[in-house]
Amino acid sequence: MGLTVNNLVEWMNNFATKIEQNKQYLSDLDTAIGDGDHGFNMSRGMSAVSQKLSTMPDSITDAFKQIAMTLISTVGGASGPLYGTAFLEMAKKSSSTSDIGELLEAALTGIKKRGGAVPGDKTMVDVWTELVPEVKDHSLTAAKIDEAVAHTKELVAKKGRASYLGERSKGHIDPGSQSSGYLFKALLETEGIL
Amino acid sequence: MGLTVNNLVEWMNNFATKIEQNKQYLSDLDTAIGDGDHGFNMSRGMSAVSQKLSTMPDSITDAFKQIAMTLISTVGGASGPLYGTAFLEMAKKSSSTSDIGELLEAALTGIKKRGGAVPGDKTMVDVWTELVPEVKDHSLTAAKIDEAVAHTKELVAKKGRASYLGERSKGHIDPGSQSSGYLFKALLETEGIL
Amino acid sequence: MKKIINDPANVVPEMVEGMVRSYPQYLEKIKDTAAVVRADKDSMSGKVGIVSGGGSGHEPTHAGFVGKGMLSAAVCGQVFTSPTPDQIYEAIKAVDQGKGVFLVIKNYSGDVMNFDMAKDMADMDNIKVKSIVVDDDIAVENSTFTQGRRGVAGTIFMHKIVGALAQEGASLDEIDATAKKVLPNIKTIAVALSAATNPETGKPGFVLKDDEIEYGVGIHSEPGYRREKIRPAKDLVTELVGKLNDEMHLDGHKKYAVLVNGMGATPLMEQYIFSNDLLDKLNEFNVKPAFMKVGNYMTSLDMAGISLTVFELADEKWLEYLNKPVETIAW
Amino acid sequence: MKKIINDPANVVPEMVEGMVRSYPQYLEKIKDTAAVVRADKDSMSGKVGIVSGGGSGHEPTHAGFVGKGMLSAAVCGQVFTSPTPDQIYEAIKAVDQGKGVFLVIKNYSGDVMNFDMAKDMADMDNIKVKSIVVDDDIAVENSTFTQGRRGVAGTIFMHKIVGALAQEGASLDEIDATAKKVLPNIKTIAVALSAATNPETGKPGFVLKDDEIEYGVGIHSEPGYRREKIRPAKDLVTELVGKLNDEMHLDGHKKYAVLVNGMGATPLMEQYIFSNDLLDKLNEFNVKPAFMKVGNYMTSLDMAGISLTVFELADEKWLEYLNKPVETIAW
Ligand SMILES: Nc1ncnc2c1ncn2[C@@H]1O[C@H](COP(=O)(O)OP(=O)(O)O)[C@@H](O)[C@H]1O
Ligand SMILES: Nc1ncnc2c1ncn2[C@@H]1O[C@H](COP(=O)(O)OP(=O)(O)O)[C@@H](O)[C@H]1O
Ligand SMILES: [Mg+2]
Ligand SMILES: [Mg+2]
Ligand SMILES: [Mg+2]
Ligand SMILES: [Mg+2]
Repeated sequence: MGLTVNNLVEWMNNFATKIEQNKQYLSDLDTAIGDGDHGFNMSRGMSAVSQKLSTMPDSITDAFKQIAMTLISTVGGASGPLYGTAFLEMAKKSSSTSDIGELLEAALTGIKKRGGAVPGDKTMVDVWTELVPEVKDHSLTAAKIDEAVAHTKELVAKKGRASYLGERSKGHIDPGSQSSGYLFKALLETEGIL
Repeated sequence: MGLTVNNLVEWMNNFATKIEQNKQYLSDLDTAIGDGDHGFNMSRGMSAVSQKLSTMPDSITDAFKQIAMTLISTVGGASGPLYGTAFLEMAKKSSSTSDIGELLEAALTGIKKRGGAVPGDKTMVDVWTELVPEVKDHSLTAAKIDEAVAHTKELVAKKGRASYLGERSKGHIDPGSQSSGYLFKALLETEGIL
Repeated sequence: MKKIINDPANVVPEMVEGMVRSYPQYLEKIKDTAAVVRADKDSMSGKVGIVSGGGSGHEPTHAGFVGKGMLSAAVCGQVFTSPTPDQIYEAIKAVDQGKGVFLVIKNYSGDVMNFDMAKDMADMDNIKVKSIVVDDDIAVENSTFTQGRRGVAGTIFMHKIVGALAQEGASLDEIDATAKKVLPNIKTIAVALSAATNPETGKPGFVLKDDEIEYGVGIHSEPGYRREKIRPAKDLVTELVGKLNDEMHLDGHKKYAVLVNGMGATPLMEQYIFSNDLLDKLNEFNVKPAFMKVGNYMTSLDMAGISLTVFELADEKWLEYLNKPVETIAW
Repeated sequence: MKKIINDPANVVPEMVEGMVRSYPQYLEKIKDTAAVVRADKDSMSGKVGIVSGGGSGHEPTHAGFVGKGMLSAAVCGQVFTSPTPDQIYEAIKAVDQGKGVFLVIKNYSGDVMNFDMAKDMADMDNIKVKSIVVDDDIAVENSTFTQGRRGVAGTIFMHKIVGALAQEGASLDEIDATAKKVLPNIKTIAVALSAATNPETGKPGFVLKDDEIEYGVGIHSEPGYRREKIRPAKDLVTELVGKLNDEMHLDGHKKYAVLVNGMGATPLMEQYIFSNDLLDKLNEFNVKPAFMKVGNYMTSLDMAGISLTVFELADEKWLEYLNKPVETIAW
């Protein structure tokens, strides 16, 4: 079946629910190595996205654009422009393909360009780099998502607020990676897209 | 024998010791109905007085003047000008008499004039008003001092910081009355003056 | 108690040194005292001197208001303790230009008595001294039989008015007359979230629970008139404006100056949120402040809380005086 | 958490309203945003616009520095969270006079990315935008492979310099060139006694024991480089000046501006005591600050602590710019 406006909206609503449920957890992760607001930032953004998508968008491109703009204008912080850029790139790419693997690949390229992080810097880039190929290979599993998220625990942060901690950032899961994990979990749970 | 420079200095040193020993207690009394500094104020002042009197003054008048000026310039707050005025008035009076009763009577008049308090206002005036006649009658006792101090507990403050509490100032001993109690106790304990 | 200090017994002299050395363009220390005088002596020449002061712990009050157009000198007492007469007397002498000296005193028995004694000393030198005792805190019932009301944050409006008058060359009698007219028009009321901890005693003046506030506290952690559970900023505004209105009957046809004053540990964010609600509430009375200030002006060490001062500008000139430029650290 | 707020989710819009309504002579809100622009539009005409901003909670930064001679506009993000590009973009549009707009950004990934996106948006409107990313906090090791150093209190010196330049009519390129020269000369280091409690999360960023302090914390309660028992003010000065000296080699033949900055809940008394010790310590290097400020300028909500900024005035003109008068709430 592939990506449709309907299942895209379903994916986002599922993601929004996961964020809401884990708002405190995400903020706690951020308290340990950042400024403790990641859950609140994402929750502000995703509840605005859900709200926005309650009016069904006209097209996939339109939907991605609305998600991107909503995130960009409500989240703020580091995660706002990053998630915003990701969806903006998917919007652009969606005029030429509706393949979710290719879309997510474009998104990842956007995230890397916007934030300048590379794999190993202990940012959401680590999770995306790990999981986008799995999506493309149709081999994404919940276990692989969990593993990709958990892997950030060992890393020393080089980008974002956690980088100020240097070595002390080790031993903590990166909050943006955890929220990205929820995005991929929600994708996995949404029937028909993968 | 009556008042001499020697026993006046002894009296003051004894008073200073009592203040030092009860510094915290006086401040605690002041915390309940004032700003918690009465012990610190008096301790600052009386240790300066002790220091000053370590060089023996030339005369009783001279001694009272030195005590007054030291208190005025080191204590501050409400108790500084009050105790200062008391000793200043004793200095003045001491040119015409060395009778301790008359001296203390002059001191009390000075305190009342300086602060405008009358008996019943829950200030040191209460203790002085009660005890000065006892000194004059040669009937001062430790029990009477304790009683005079304890009596301030029932009163509602009309002057000083405690007055801001109105009815709620009831049930607490007035700190300035307590320190005045120590002054009279020290007097009682100094042989030869009374 | 965790504070950035050295010996608790030396906080005042070290603070005064720090202020004077950080801002030599405004302040000079008066030798052998904890009093400061304007560095800009030219601005005082031929004018009435304005001296204020009181216990320390209310910074930037009083020294932060010393400078051209405001105070001529400020005397810094021990923490929360009135300065002594000898120090006040030195300040009076340092600013007298033969035109007399005006004292702004906050109504605490200690301040009143120590300033009175200093006045007596100045009298003996034939320095003309007049004074005003500010008693703007409406938390306390007024009565001629008692100490009366405390002097709190509204005092800085008095400083500004008499400072502006002196600067434009008013006589001691003129300043005295205006100060007397201004006095009953300044009213203040506060709410605290926590008390101050005096570095000397190391103890807070009172202890509020994690969800408690207290209305009507003084600037030395004197207890207030009511304790209750914390409420939204809007409700605090309603309580405080209600109290002020009972006293001064807010009227849309009148002009007012307003001071929202942080007590020391209250973030500006909270002060501005309070101000926003305040302006809504004043709107209900058709009142739009003609002059407003928000910030830490009359603090109480690390107390958390806000005081609200409303000053009825009964005379058109007073607004002018408030708006006159000054050269101070903190106005 | 006990704070004078209403709904924790609304603290920023309510604060911005409160600021703008309390100080209409300086500030106007940009419609449908949490950004503020100078009320005095005449002072901006024909000049380069200066826009700054960042997360809220640092008041009086940034809005308190909007006014003639300093910032043209400030964008207020959520608490400790960078503002969004659309808001920054609105501020850029509101101040552009055809001469271009200069952005002062603090070095946090969020701020940098959001301001960058806003720049992209302005580019599409053909508004010339240049920017500087301030990274004065020496607590963090520098490296081109990482995020680099944080932008903290020293940022207000940058605001003042570029604001003065813009006011005297400098071009966007001139402002950009000077900002680049100024940047490496500003260094800051902080010490905290307690962390800030974000009203949204209701939790402090970290918890220090009753007798603990932490060196090198950031302005969002980012942990610092060392935790130890509280020590006298003198020792804190020794530690912080030592760190600064390692970086910038204090030299009695050079001129410096100094900012002693309270983090929000630290009484001015403590800040002045610290300043007194600081001036003693600088004396050991034969350094006497040519410019000094003490107070709450770049706060971190209710954090207790102090940051120390030293700005080497490598160009004689910079001191002039610092001393130029401005019309703002807080400079
Ligand atoms: N330069 C960057 N590139 C990629 N991801 C980043 C970068 N900086 C931060 N992040 C991600 O953003 C997350 C933090 O987001 P959030 O807490 O919402 O923003 P902020 O750090 O501004 O408070 C981090 O956990 C990390 O995954
Ligand atoms: N007007 C007054 N007349 C007489 N005694 C007074 C007056 N005001 C205050 N006192 C006395 O001073 C004491 C408080 O002194 P202290 O705590 O040292 O000063 P402050 O109140 O300025 O902190 C009170 O307990 C009371 O006995
Ligand atoms: Mg964060
Ligand atoms: Mg007291
Ligand atoms: Mg006192
Ligand atoms: Mg953040």
